[in-house]
Amino acid sequence: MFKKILIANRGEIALRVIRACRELGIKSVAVFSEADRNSLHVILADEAYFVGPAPSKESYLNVDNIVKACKDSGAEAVHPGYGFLSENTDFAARLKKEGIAFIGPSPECIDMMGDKITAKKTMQKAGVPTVPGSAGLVPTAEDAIKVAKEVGYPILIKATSGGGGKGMRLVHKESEVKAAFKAAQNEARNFFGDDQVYIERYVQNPKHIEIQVFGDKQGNVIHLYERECSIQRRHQKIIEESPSPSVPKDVREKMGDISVKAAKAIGYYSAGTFEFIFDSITKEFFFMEMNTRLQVEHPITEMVTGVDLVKEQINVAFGKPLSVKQTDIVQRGHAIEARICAEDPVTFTPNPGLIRRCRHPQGPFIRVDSYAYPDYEIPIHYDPMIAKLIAWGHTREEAIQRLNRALDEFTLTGIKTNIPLHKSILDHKKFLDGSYTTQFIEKDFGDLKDMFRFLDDRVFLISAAIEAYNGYKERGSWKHNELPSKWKNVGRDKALRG
Amino acid sequence: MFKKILIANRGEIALRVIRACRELGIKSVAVFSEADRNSLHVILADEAYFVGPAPSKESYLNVDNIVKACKDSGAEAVHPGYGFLSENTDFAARLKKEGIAFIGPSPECIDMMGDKITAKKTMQKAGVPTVPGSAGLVPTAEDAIKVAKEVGYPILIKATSGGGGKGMRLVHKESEVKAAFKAAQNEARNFFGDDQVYIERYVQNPKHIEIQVFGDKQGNVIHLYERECSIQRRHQKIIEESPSPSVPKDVREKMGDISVKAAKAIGYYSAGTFEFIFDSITKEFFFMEMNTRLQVEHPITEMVTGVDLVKEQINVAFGKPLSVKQTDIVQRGHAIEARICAEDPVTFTPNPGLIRRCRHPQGPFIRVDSYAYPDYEIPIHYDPMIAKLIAWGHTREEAIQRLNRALDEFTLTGIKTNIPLHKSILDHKKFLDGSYTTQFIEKDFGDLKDMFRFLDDRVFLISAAIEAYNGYKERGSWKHNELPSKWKNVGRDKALRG
Amino acid sequence: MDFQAKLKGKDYLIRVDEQPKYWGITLQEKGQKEEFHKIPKEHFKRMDQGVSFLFDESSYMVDVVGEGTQYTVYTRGSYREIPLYNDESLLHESLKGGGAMGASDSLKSGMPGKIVDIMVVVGDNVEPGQPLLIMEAMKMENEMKATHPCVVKEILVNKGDSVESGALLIKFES
Amino acid sequence: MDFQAKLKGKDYLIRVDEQPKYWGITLQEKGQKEEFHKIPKEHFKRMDQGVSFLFDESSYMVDVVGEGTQYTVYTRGSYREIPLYNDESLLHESLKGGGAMGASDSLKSGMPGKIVDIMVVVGDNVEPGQPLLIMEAMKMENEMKATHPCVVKEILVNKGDSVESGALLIKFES
Repeated sequence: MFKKILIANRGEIALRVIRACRELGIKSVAVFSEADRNSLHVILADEAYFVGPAPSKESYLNVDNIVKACKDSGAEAVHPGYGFLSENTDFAARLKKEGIAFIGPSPECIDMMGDKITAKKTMQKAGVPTVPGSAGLVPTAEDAIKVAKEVGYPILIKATSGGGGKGMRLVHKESEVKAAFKAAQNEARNFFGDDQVYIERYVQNPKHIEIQVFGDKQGNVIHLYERECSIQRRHQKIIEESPSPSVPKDVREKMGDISVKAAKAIGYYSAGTFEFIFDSITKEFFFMEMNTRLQVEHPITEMVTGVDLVKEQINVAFGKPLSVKQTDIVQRGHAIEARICAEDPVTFTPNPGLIRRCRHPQGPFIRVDSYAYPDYEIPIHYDPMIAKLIAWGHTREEAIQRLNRALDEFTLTGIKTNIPLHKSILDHKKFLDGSYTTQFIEKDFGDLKDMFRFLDDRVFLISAAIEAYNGYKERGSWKHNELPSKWKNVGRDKALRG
Repeated sequence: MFKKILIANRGEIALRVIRACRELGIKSVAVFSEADRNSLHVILADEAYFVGPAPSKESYLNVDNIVKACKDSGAEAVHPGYGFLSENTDFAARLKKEGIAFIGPSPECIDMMGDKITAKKTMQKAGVPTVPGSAGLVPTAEDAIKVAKEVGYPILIKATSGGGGKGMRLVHKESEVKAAFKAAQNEARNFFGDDQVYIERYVQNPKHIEIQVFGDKQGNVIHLYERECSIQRRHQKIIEESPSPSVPKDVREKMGDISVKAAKAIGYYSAGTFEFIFDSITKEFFFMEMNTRLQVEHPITEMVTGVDLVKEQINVAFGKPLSVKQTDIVQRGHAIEARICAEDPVTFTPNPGLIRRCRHPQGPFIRVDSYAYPDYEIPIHYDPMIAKLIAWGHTREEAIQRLNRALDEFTLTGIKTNIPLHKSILDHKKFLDGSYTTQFIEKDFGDLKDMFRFLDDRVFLISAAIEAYNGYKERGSWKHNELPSKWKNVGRDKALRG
Repeated sequence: MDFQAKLKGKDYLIRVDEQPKYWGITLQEKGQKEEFHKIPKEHFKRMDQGVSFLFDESSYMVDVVGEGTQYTVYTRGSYREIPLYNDESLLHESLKGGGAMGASDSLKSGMPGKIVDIMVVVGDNVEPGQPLLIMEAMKMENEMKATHPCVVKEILVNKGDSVESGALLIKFES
Repeated sequence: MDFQAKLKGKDYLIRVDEQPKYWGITLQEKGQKEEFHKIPKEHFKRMDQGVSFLFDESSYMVDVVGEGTQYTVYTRGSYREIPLYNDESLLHESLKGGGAMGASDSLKSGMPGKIVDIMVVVGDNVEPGQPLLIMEAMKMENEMKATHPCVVKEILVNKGDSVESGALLIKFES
C-alpha cells in the first residue's frame, strides 16, 4: 500500500481524506496557502507543506508547487478532493510523468468527461439518453440567440470547463441572452481559464438525480445507487438525500445498469458520478454530465451502503480490486446531507469572518464533516461551505427528524450561516412529500424571511437589551439613576423611526 | 404521544434522551443540581429545573424534588437514564402513584431483578444457566469464609443492591475476606443505603457477554444480539463491542433465544440486558444479572442494528408496540465503543477539573456522545465518564482502525483522560485477536506506563521548554543576556538529580 | 434603562431594570399590551460559551454580538439582527441628522470581497433592478442591483479593489 | 535559556535559543548525542486552540499547561508530565534543601475528593502496602496505601474533609 499520500485540497474534504489515510495506516500530507496556516487540515494531517499565497491560482491550483510538495514530502500518491485540481487533465498527466499516483480516474477519462460536448457524444454512443442542445460550441451571443430559437427557451448557457454551477446561466427569454452569455464567459474565464460555452434545453419540472459508480483497474464496475440533489440555488446544491423519494425501484435499477454500462464503455476506474436530469412526471432521465471525482455529497451514499468511498479510491489507485461486489451493495435506511455555508440565508451572499462559538451536533446516526472551530477566521478566498451535516434514519421521515434536531444543536456564532434556511426547507410541504424539483428554492420556497419563524423573538430582544445594558454599564458611559423614566409615555405616544 | 418528558439524569445520557425527544417532537425537561447549572444537558434541553445541592443524594436521587419538577413542568413521563434512579423500585412506584409514566420496565420487574438473589432464582426457574454461589444473603465475614470454602476460591462478594462494580469485591484467598467484606458493605451502604451482600464463584477465563432484549406492553419481546464488554477494570467497563469476536453464531442465537424466553417469563417490557459470564474455552454461559434499564453501551447495538433504542423505550412506555420484529433485526458490520473518562490512565484515579481545549472527532462512521466543551469544569461529584466514542466498520478490523483514528483526533486538554489507555488496548495482541477476557487489564495488559509509547517524546520536551521560556520572558523574571552559558559542560559532566 | 428596538418590521420598547437578584424586563410591541418578565440572574448567566438563558421555562444558549446600536443575537442555529437605541443613542443619531434606518442613499458591501466589475459611471440615472457592480467573495460572483431610482453621485472603489464588509461603494442622490 | 527535564525516567538537557525568525533548540538525552533543531517561528505558532507545532515534518496541536517547574503537555489524545528546571529554579530548589523528585515523606492527594476513612493514627508503624486512608471522588473509593516502611508523624485531615488535588494528607518519618 502507499506509505504517504498528499492531499491537494483544503477544508472538510482534506479532513475526509486525512481520516481515510489514518485508518489505512498511511501518512497524510497537507498543503496550505498563506491564508490557511490555521486551518484544521493543517492541524490534523501528519505533515503539512506551504504551497503559496492565498489566491487559489497561486497555491491550491499551482501544479508546480503541489508537485514540489510531493517530492519534498516523499508522497507516493495525491488525492485531489473535489474542486481545485480534481478534474484537471494536465495535473493528472503531470503526476503520471513524475511517477506519482493520482487517486482518481485516468487522465483520458477526465479529459473525455471534462469537455461536456465530448462527454455528451460519448454517452450517446454508449446508449445513454441526453438532453437536446447546441451541436457544439457557441462562439458569440448572436450564435446563442440562433441556437436558442431551435432548441426552445428556457435554455442553459454552460461553460465547457465549468462545474458546480460556475460559468452557468439560465436564460428565459431572448432579451436576457446577451448579458447572461457575457457573465457565463467571464466566470468561466476567471475560474477555469477557458471561456468556451455551449447551450442546452432546460428541462421543466426537473429533478437532479445522480448515480454513484465505482470501477477498478481490473475492469470491474459497480454502482452504489442514486442521490437526489434537487434542492439547489444557482445550481449550487444545498440538501442531498439517498435514496430519492421520487425514483421508483425499477427506474433506479435501470439508471444504475445504464451507468455501469457507460462507465465500462470508457474504461472508467475510481469514483465517478453520472448526473441525470429526471422528469418527475414521466420518470424519464437524461444524462447531464459525469463528474470524474469524489462528490461533496458522497457521505449519504456511505451512510446507506456502509462502503467507505475514499478508502476504495485509495485501494483502487494502488491497483487493488474493489472490496465489494454489486450484490453486496444494499441500500439500508435513508440519509440526508445539509451543506452548512457561511452565508446570509436571505441574500445568499457569502459571510466569511471570525467564528466565535462553535459546537457541533453529536449523538445517534449523525455524521459531521466540518472544518470549523472556535475563534477560527474563515478566509474570504475559498468556498463558503464550512461543514456537512449528515443524518441517517430507518426511514426518510426519521432521517429528516434527526437532521432537524442536529441543526438545532449546531452552534456557530459570529458569522451568518444557512442553518435557518435548512430548518425552513425541512419544514416545507414539498420537501416533506418529496415532490420538490430543482426549482424549489426559486419557485416554491416562498418568503425567505419567513425562515426566522421558529424561535421566540422575545428571547432575542431581551438578550440584546440586557447585553446592551451590560455594555453601557461596563463602559461606565451611562449612570443608572440620572436617566429620566418616561418609558410609559414614550411607549404609548411615540413611534419608532425607520 | 407524550408532549413533555423529564430526564432524571445528567451528563451524556441526558443528552442522549434529549435528542430522542427532539426527534420525536417531544419537549424535554432537564433537571440540574447546584454543580450542574453550566452542564450541557441544561443548555440543550427545552426546559431546565433546579433540583438541589451538588451531592446526588440531595438532587438527582431526591425523589421528592424530581417529582416536584415533573409537576412544575407538566412532564407526563420520566426517563431515568442509567444509574441514579433508573433501577429504583420506589421511584418507579411513586411515579405510578402520581400518574406520571416511567420510561422503563414495570416496578415489579425492577424489584425482581434488582435483588440479585431473587433474580438468580427467577432465572433458574426460567431455565437460564447460573453460576454456583451462596444460597442467599451472607450476614458476616465469618459466614463469608464458610460459604467460600464450599463454593471455592476465587469468590466475588457482591452487594444485593449493587451495580456498575460498586459494592463488589474479588477475593482470592481466605486472609483477604475480612477486609473485602467490610469494604463491599461500606460501599454498598454509602451508595445504595443497603449493605446486604452475597457470594458467587468467580469463573476463570471469563468473558462478559450481554444480550440486549426489548419488550412492549403487548407482550412482544425481541433481542438485538450481543455486546462483549470484557475490557474492564474493577468491574468498570472500558471498551465494548458488538458483535463479540468470540461468540459462535449458534451460541449467539441460543443466548438470544434464552434471553427472550426469560424476559417473556417475567412479563418484561422496555429495554433490558441479560449479562452472562461466558467461558471463552467451553463457550458455556451463565446468567449474572439483568439490568432493567438502558445500558451505557447501547450505542454499539444501535450502530449494528440501526434501531434507536431510546425512541423505542419512549414508544413502548406510551403503550405502542415495538416498531420492529425479530426478523428485522440484522447485525450489519461491527461497532466498538470507548468510554472516555476524566481519570489518570496509569493510576485510574479520577481527574476532574477544568477542560481547556476540546475538539471532538468527526467524520465517517464515528459517533460521539459527549458532554465536554471548552472551559467546562467537570464537577467532582459524579461519574468520571465524560464521553463515549463509537466507531462502526464493515469489519471488526475496520471498526478498530476507525476508533483508533478518532482517538487520535480527540483533543481534550487540561485534564487527564484515559485516551492513552484506549490507544494501548487497541494496539494489544489479545485485543486484536479477540481472545481477551475480563482479566485483560489486570493480567495481560502489561506495563501501564508503556501506553505513552506512541508519540515522539521530543515534541513534548521542546514544547514544554519553549513555553517555559515564553513564560519566563512574559513575566520578565529573567533576563536573556545575563545567564551564564555553560550548557555543554553541564550537559556532559553533570547528571540530573532525582 | 429604556431601549427602542426593531425586529421583523415591528417596533418594540424594552425596559431593563437591574435588581440585585433579578432582571426586571418590560417588553412592549408597538400597539400591543406590555408584558413584564422577572428573570432571576441565575437564569441569564454569562458563560464562556455565551449566555445560558432560561426563559419562559425554555433553555437557550445565546450569543450576543455588537455594541452601540447594532446587535446580532445567535441561538439554536438561528440569529436576529436587532437595531437597539436607548435615549442617549437616539439623541446621538438625531444630532447626526440622518434617519438611522432610513432609505439608503448609498451602496455598501455586505461582505468582504473583490470588485470584479462596475457597470455604472458618475451621473448615470439608474432604475430599480439595474446592475451596479459585481463583487466576488468565496468563489461566488454577486451582482448588486439598484433598489430605487437615483443618480450616481460618487463611486468610491475601482475594479480589482478588495473591500471589507460594510465598506461604502457608491453614493447616490435621489 | 537552559533547561533540565525528566521524562520516562530519562534526563534531558534542552537549550532554547530565541532568534528573530526561529527557535534554536538543542536537545540532549543524558548519555546520548545532542541534536539541534532549527524551528521557524511559523512552525511553532500560538493559536487560540493551543500551539500548532510542525516538527520533524509532522503536525501537532499542542497544549502546554503549567508554570514554575511542572509542565503538562497535551497532544493527539496523549500527554506527558515534565518537570523542567532552568538554572534559576534549580538554585531555588536547592535552597529548599529537598530533592525535587526524592523519596516521598508524605502522602498527598492525587485528585480533589473527600476523605471517607482514615485507617492509621499518629505514631503507627506502617508497612508497604498497608492501607492508610480512603478517598472518594467521582463515585469511586480509592484506598491509598503506604509505599515504604515508615512512622506516621502527623495527620492533616479529618474523616469527611473535602480536599483539593495535591493537598498534604499525612506526614511520615522514615
